[in-house]
Amino acid sequence: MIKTDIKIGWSRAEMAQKVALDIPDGSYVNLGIGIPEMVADFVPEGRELIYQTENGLLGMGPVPEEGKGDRELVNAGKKYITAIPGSAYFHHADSFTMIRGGHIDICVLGAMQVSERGDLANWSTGAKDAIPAVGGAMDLVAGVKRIFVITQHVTKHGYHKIVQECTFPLTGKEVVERIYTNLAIIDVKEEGLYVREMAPDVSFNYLQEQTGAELKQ
Amino acid sequence: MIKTDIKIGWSRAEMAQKVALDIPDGSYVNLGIGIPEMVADFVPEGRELIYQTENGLLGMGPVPEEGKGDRELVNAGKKYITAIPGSAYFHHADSFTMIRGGHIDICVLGAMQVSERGDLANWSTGAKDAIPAVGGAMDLVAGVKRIFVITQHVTKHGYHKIVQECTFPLTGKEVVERIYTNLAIIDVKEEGLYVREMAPDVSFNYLQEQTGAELKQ
Amino acid sequence: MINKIINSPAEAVAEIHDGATVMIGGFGEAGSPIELIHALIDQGAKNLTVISNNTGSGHVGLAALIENKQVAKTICSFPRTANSKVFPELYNAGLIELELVPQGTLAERIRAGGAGIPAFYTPASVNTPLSIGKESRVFNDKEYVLEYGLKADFALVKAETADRYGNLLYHATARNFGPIMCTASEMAIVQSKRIVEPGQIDPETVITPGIFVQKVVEVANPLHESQLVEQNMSYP
Amino acid sequence: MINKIINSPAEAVAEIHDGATVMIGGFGEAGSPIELIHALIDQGAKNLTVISNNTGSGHVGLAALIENKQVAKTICSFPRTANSKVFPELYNAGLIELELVPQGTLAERIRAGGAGIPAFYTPASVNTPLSIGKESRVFNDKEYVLEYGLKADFALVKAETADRYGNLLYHATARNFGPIMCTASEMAIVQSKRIVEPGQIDPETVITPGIFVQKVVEVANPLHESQLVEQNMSYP
Repeated sequence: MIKTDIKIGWSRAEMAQKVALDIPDGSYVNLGIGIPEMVADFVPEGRELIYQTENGLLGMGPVPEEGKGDRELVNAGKKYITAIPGSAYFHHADSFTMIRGGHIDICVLGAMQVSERGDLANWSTGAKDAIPAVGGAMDLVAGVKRIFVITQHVTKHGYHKIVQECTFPLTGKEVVERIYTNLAIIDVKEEGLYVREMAPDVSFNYLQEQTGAELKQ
Repeated sequence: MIKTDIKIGWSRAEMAQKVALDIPDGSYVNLGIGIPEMVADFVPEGRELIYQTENGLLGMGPVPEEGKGDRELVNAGKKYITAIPGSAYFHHADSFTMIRGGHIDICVLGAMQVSERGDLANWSTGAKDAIPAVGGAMDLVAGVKRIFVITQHVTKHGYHKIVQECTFPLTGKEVVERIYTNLAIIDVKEEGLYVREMAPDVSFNYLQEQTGAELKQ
Repeated sequence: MINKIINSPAEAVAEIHDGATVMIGGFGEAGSPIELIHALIDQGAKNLTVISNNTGSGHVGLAALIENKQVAKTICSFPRTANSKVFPELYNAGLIELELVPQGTLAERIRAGGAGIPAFYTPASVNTPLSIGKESRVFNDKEYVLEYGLKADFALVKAETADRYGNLLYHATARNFGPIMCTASEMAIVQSKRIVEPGQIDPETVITPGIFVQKVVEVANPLHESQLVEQNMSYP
Repeated sequence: MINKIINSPAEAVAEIHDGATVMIGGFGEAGSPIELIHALIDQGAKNLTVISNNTGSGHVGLAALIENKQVAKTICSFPRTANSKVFPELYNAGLIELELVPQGTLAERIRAGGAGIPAFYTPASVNTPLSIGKESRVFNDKEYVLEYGLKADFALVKAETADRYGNLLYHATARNFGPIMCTASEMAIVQSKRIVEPGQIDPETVITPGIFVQKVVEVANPLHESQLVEQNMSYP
């Protein structure tokens, strides 16, 4: 457990915006459940992204007005969505053809832990009494061209999430390209973790303290 | 080379009719190129068969009127066809899901040779200067539930087509269930070839003479 | 005449036997064939292996089938959702077996089963606990695990439009597992909101060609799982 | 804005390089992208590996590409048709390589390439000359051969309707290899009879979702291969 200053750092919305800024125009994108879903709200004017949801839609649009949802038009988080003009529905085998076949450009996922080599753990704490549930995470990290992680820098209880070695069961090995946290944006390179940007008022020393693996500048 | 009496035996149309009579109502059927295509003309009143053509149509209808063909609506032999109400188009991977996955009930194919164990050779004479071309034959014999062969009993040059061992390259091993020829209908069973029916004026001795493998009654 | 239309969900599921493997379509409630599942509860077949993406919510539909102790084993990618209480309880009590499969691998195993492919290699789950004990192999410097095609005796699927040949259309993301489950089961049993005459479905738009479907029953106004869960309903 | 529409076949095929692997759609003339093939003849890329079901007819389209000595190797299921003279001559002269693949295996290899499946097992060709030298394995007492996914640098495909996202509809049996070839190539180049606004194609009926397509060019009135062959035309 480490001491964290909760007054500094980016908000969840700011984190999502940082991710959004890094996604090139015209990308095909899969957004994981939770904070990743917020990324769509911050795409800069003039850029067109196409969202895939692995349960069977390419061209996911915004959340419908309250009360106007279609129970059979949902995203991977089982929330009501809409479909843009020019979208396409498909079955699961075709959906994972997109994912496993390397056709999706970027996937933004949450994380429990990320290792300094880009290993990702985001599906199970490995606790004996937890019901194991994996969904599409392993297929996404194995197939999508670029994996971005968006996560709080440390856990609610103050434990490191960016670590030398994941202690939770892996979702995939050496798969994460970049980590967006409330404190910093970090690139996972072959030589280690490189800090790309720090949130206002975050010092490198403070950031290193909050991180369970060596950071480079 | 054997001596053949060309005056006895069934016509091609009669052979096709014999096959048609043996296909149960409601069957999904794939008809090979050539004589097999004629089978559709002889389906008894009151039976409904659905024809699959492996290039991408389930629910193939009759040949269109002269001059009314659509160049992009063809069968596996690349001839103009029509589609019945209730038909479906699909791509090749889905088409061979039907075939390889065991969803087609009966396939009727031509043959160069059939062995007494049901081995089929129908794609290549193995001649050095022949252009090898296989098409869907190997997938059909590997995947369709029941394989019927329709063929002249001997070659134009008077050689046996029903043999102990195929000398031509195989399409599939132990795949043929029944052989319809101009002289007889023969079941391929584990214990050998059983004559099911003989054409008018064909004697068992004559039939045996025309056959390169032992026949049983 | 080919006519796959059956009069009632009860008749449609009548042949499902004890010990059968049953694929059940749906991603959450989208595409979940709730009337067919309820008919299967009434019918009572036991010791089933269920292949599905989730394990249902509340005490209706798939969750109710599990709660009714008809399911011995599930092959599933995400057996835990917001309102799923039944499966976790039985699982923690050791009363139901779980084979956990990544979602894309589950889909591809079903597709392979339907396509006559006994096994294939996939990169998903390599270097994770879910590949332990599985064969692996390197192709072009990348590691893959060997996964096997899945088949079932029966599939229960929800469609939007059907005809007497069994041709199907689906609605939006309710399509999910339906088309591949129809291909991978000996008997695909479909509930459809609408039944039309052959030819009323444009052959260019058919999603499931009729060859993959054995039984169709019309359920014009299917129940909404989430509504039943909100109302705290249970089945039976 | 995403806009995959290109002005001309010439521009569309400009990036095809010497030595490239090119999938070409079509079953006979149905679905054969003849204008794109002719543009590739004009463009002149050499030493190509072509993956296609047939090898073309007469002296136009795919046959003309082969006749123009641009193709070093073909991967093909049926390289012999009523009016194919070009391929047989070059093949018998040892001037073109052929990898002969059963039609369903060809389709599944392409589908696997597009789906990130490096290899799979199939029953087709077991105990025939086409499985010689291939790995085989028994699953449930039945023998299968190991086949590898196929990928390509480019695909040339003919569609009926397209939009700027690359969503595609096809016409009748011209669909054949188009959808799977789009998934298996780095750059899928499509000629479409019609280009419409996004939304004009019903999302329930899309056959190729735009993600699999990189370039679309309108060819409103494509040439008919069989007509050109009847007229004894040749290209260029």
